Amino acid sequence: MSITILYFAGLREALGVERELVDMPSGVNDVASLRSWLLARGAAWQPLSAPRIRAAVNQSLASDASVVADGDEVAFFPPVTGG
Amino acid sequence: MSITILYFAGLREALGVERELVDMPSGVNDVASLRSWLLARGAAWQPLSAPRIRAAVNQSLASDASVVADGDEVAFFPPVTGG
Amino acid sequence: MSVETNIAIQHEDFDVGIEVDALSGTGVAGAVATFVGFVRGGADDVLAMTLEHYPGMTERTLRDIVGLAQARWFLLGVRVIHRVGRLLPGERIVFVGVAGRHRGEAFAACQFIMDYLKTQAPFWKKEETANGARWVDARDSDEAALKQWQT
Amino acid sequence: MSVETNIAIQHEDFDVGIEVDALSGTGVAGAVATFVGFVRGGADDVLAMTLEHYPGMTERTLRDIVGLAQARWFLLGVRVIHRVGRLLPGERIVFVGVAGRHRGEAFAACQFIMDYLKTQAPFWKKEETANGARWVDARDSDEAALKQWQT
Repeated sequence: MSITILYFAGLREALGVERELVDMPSGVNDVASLRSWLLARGAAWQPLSAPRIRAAVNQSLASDASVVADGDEVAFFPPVTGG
Repeated sequence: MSITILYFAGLREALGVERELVDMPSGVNDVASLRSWLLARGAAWQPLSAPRIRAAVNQSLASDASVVADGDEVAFFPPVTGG
Repeated sequence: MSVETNIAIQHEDFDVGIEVDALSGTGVAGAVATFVGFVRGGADDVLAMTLEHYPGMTERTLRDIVGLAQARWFLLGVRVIHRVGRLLPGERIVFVGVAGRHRGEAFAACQFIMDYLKTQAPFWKKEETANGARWVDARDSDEAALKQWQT
Repeated sequence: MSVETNIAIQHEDFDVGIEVDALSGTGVAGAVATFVGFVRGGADDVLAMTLEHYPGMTERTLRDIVGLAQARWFLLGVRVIHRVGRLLPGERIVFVGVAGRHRGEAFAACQFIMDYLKTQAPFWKKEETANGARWVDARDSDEAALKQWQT
């Protein structure tokens, strides 16, 4: 099951990754489990654990319980500061 | 005691007067008594009696009790409709 | 930026872009809120509108209104332009622009000035229609809008 | 006037006068309320600002916000422009313009769209200062402004 993950702004810089195409293992099926799986990659991924980091699935704001399915586009980013 | 009286908008048209310089008799010393004195001129002045007609003394909004003194500029007009 | 010099009663049209540039010109403003009022065209049967005012009292009233807004919010610039004379449907009537550090104060002061202008500043509108001319009636909703600032 | 086509994310600057003309162009509008946000200069030590966004989601979010405003008020036109890329102090960042029959709905919708844009639309600001670059923090007051529409 492959999804695209995007990282923005300070989080993108902290992780050093802008976009990745990943194959999710079975059991990873929502935002919370995706985040845990990414955090398990190691210390470099800790910036993703901050409570202020938001998620979007297919370009809509998502919660921890939001479903992530094959082909989805998931994004992680800090609180927005436009305008 | 002479004052200038100005009339605006629909009231000006109804009275057919835009501006007049009048000598007020003694006893006329506020907006209410000035209005009564003008109304006593006759039926043509009835438009001035409408409750919606506002008054200003020296270019500040005035009430019936506002003092009118020698040299003052008094104005009567309908509710404003600018903007 | 002197507020007094930024109030204008004129027949001539104005340029919204130039006014906003002037308001933000100091470079300190983070926010400019503006309002532009027009002679409504379309559905109405209004052929033209003539705006009358009370010279002297109008300027004084607008200065007072801007002063009230400045006492209430920290503002970086205020501009009020009100046209008088005969205007056609679609033409601009009034411009109010407020520059502030943030959007909250700019929006609030702009709306405050418009609500006071509508109910306090001595302007009167007369509409020309196919059936003759008529003076525009004051709207109760304008008085209601004013009251929200007075509680 | 289609709302969808009146949302733009662009690096290029915009002309406030032209935007207001376009909003009032139908001739039916009595009122246009606008907001323009700027890169604050002056007291701050910001040399420049870079605006990042999430292409696709940004446009979708702004369309949703405008849709919410249209569901809430009867609007005659809405225009949203947000610049991205590197901007200097004093430069325009964002324009929101709303045309309505009367000023109440134009003001309210303009402020509503800005409050939602500030808290929901995926834009991020990074400031360059003499001491290096820093990402701008979200402001609690923006969340508070949003809540007023949700009660």
